[in-house]
Amino acid sequence: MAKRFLALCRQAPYGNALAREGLEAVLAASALEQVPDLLFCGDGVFQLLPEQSPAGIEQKSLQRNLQALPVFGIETAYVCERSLAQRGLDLGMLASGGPELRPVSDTGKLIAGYHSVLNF
Amino acid sequence: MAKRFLALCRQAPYGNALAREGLEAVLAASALEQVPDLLFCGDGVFQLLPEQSPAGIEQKSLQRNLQALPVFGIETAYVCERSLAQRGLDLGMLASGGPELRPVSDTGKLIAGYHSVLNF
Amino acid sequence: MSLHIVSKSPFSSTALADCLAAFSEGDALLLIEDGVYALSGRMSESPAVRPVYCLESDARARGLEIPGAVEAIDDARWVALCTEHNPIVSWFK
Amino acid sequence: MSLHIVSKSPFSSTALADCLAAFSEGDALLLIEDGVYALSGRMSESPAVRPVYCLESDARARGLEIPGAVEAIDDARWVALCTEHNPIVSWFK
Amino acid sequence: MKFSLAVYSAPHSSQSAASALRFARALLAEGHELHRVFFYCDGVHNGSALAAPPQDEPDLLGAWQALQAEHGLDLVVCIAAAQRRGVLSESEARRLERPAANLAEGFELAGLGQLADAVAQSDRLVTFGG
Amino acid sequence: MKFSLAVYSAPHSSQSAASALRFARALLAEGHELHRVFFYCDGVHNGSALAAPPQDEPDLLGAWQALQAEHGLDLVVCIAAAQRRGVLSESEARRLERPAANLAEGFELAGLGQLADAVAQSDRLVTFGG
Repeated sequence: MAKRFLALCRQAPYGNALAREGLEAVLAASALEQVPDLLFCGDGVFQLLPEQSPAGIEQKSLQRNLQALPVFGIETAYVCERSLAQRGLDLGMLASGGPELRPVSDTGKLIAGYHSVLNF
Repeated sequence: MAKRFLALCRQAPYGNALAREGLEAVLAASALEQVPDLLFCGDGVFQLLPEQSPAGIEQKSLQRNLQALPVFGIETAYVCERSLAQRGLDLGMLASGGPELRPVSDTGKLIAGYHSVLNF
Repeated sequence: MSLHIVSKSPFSSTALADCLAAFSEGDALLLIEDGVYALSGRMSESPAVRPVYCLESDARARGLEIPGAVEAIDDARWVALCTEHNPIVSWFK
Repeated sequence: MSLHIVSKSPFSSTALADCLAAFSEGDALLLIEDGVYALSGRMSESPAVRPVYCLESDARARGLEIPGAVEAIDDARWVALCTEHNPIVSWFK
Repeated sequence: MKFSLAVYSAPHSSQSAASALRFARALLAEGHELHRVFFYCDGVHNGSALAAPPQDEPDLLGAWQALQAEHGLDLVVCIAAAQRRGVLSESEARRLERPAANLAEGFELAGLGQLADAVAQSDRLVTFGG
Repeated sequence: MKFSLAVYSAPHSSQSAASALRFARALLAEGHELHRVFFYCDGVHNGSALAAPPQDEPDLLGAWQALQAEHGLDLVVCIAAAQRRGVLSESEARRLERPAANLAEGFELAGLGQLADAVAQSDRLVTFGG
């Protein structure tokens, strides 16, 4: 049986390359049928805001990558509830069209259930 | 008259290169007789802790650079009082042998008095 | 007086808090890059300091609304702000 | 259970706070690099979680005392901690 | 007004390298003078001739070079920071016995004193880091 | 036990590149296996043959190469991240029409799938970033 692993995404998009390179790693893994689970936490929840328009800063939108996730077998993604609340956000304010977003209150327990974590 | 400028040092030593490269820039400027004033603020105050022994992590101590400052004409350096207090430190706990350390309570007023700021 | 440029998210970095502690009467604050995430918190309604500017392209990139208390600016106005203020202090870590 | 490795100063990054919010009973915390600056604050006397380890070479590099509530370790013990825990989570930003 | 910029970030890692380019373009468009761009710390990678971003990502190197050619910009890469990070001119590569050079056309290596000099010569210094 | 490491930081910019090397040495000294080191994001600069740190600073490149030679390590540099940042093999330099190559001996370029593969093949994955 394959070892389950989690991609923990904690970076806001665009300010640095880690959010983008993290999603690229997730897509590459999934394409090889080693599909990780995803947890958006900290500033990583900002990746999920709708109506991102980075053309003005000459970057590609990350939302295309996010919306491609179900095609690669990632149907749901976890979102840290506490991180949302800290930022004045709730699930209803996030973008739809990608994986189904599932709120998590105890991220520690979730993380501890995986064999490996890829940090982004 | 030369324009006065301030080097604002906000990084802890060793974890990243900016503390070291900041001091190198300050020494290079001073060697060309464009001597900046110095303000240690935020984690930059950690550069001033005594008894740093980075041999175990294969780095050179930054304290040699700090102690060289008076030779290059930097006799005093400002230290943000608030940053010290936040970290449970006071002036008496900092290293001696370099420039004389002068506490500053209103860093904003200090900064606004300069023509330019070099951020490190 | 100083122009303070903050480019990191206030939710993961203390750059904005450190900047506000060094803010003087007459200074101005400009949010760029991930610094614009300050608009998604309490600052958006009642900024701790004034005036506060933000780069419109950085806020739009991230899907953020720009509240009335913050002035959205373009690159030309950014340059103008830098001519109007001195020194320019960057809070990028 | 998880081993959490924190490498940023708690005074300039929220990495440690974010880690503590994701800490579970049975997990362990290891401070490395600038993460050891947590030893200069309140955590040194009464850590919010247990057990807390720190890389001795990183603390010595920075001139920090290692308080009794924190176990100073060398590289071999670091490796051993990684064999004893699973998964390993790095908080580096 | 006479500006100088200090750039500490690598392209394709931090947005601030792109922000510096935007700011440089904007100040020139407004009729100001750009005295010098000093690439320091990880910013030295802006001067690498080997970066090959995907077609649909901006070509920052080409953009700096175009700006340099049009306005005769002084694009200075700190020689000490560049050595540590592997950005070398032909002569540096020979002197340090490294197998190749990668400093892009339009950029030049110079000492750290050029940063202080830029501060002294300019009305405004703006730092791009992070 | 079988370890793999993911390294996201450039040497001489962040301590974590040096920490990764220390950890690799320590786990090998303890008799564990190092399945792969995957250099990603700014970590690709660890594979640059052009870095020339001052004599009194550690030579991380030489240290990785010595460890590779001794233990037959699999030092993999992500090809996509490396292209963006200007770390190229001879064949990549030709293909992308860049003037030189700078990938150091002992390192190889490979796809991002090698990271997921390392996770699947290893008992432990440790990430070094920041």
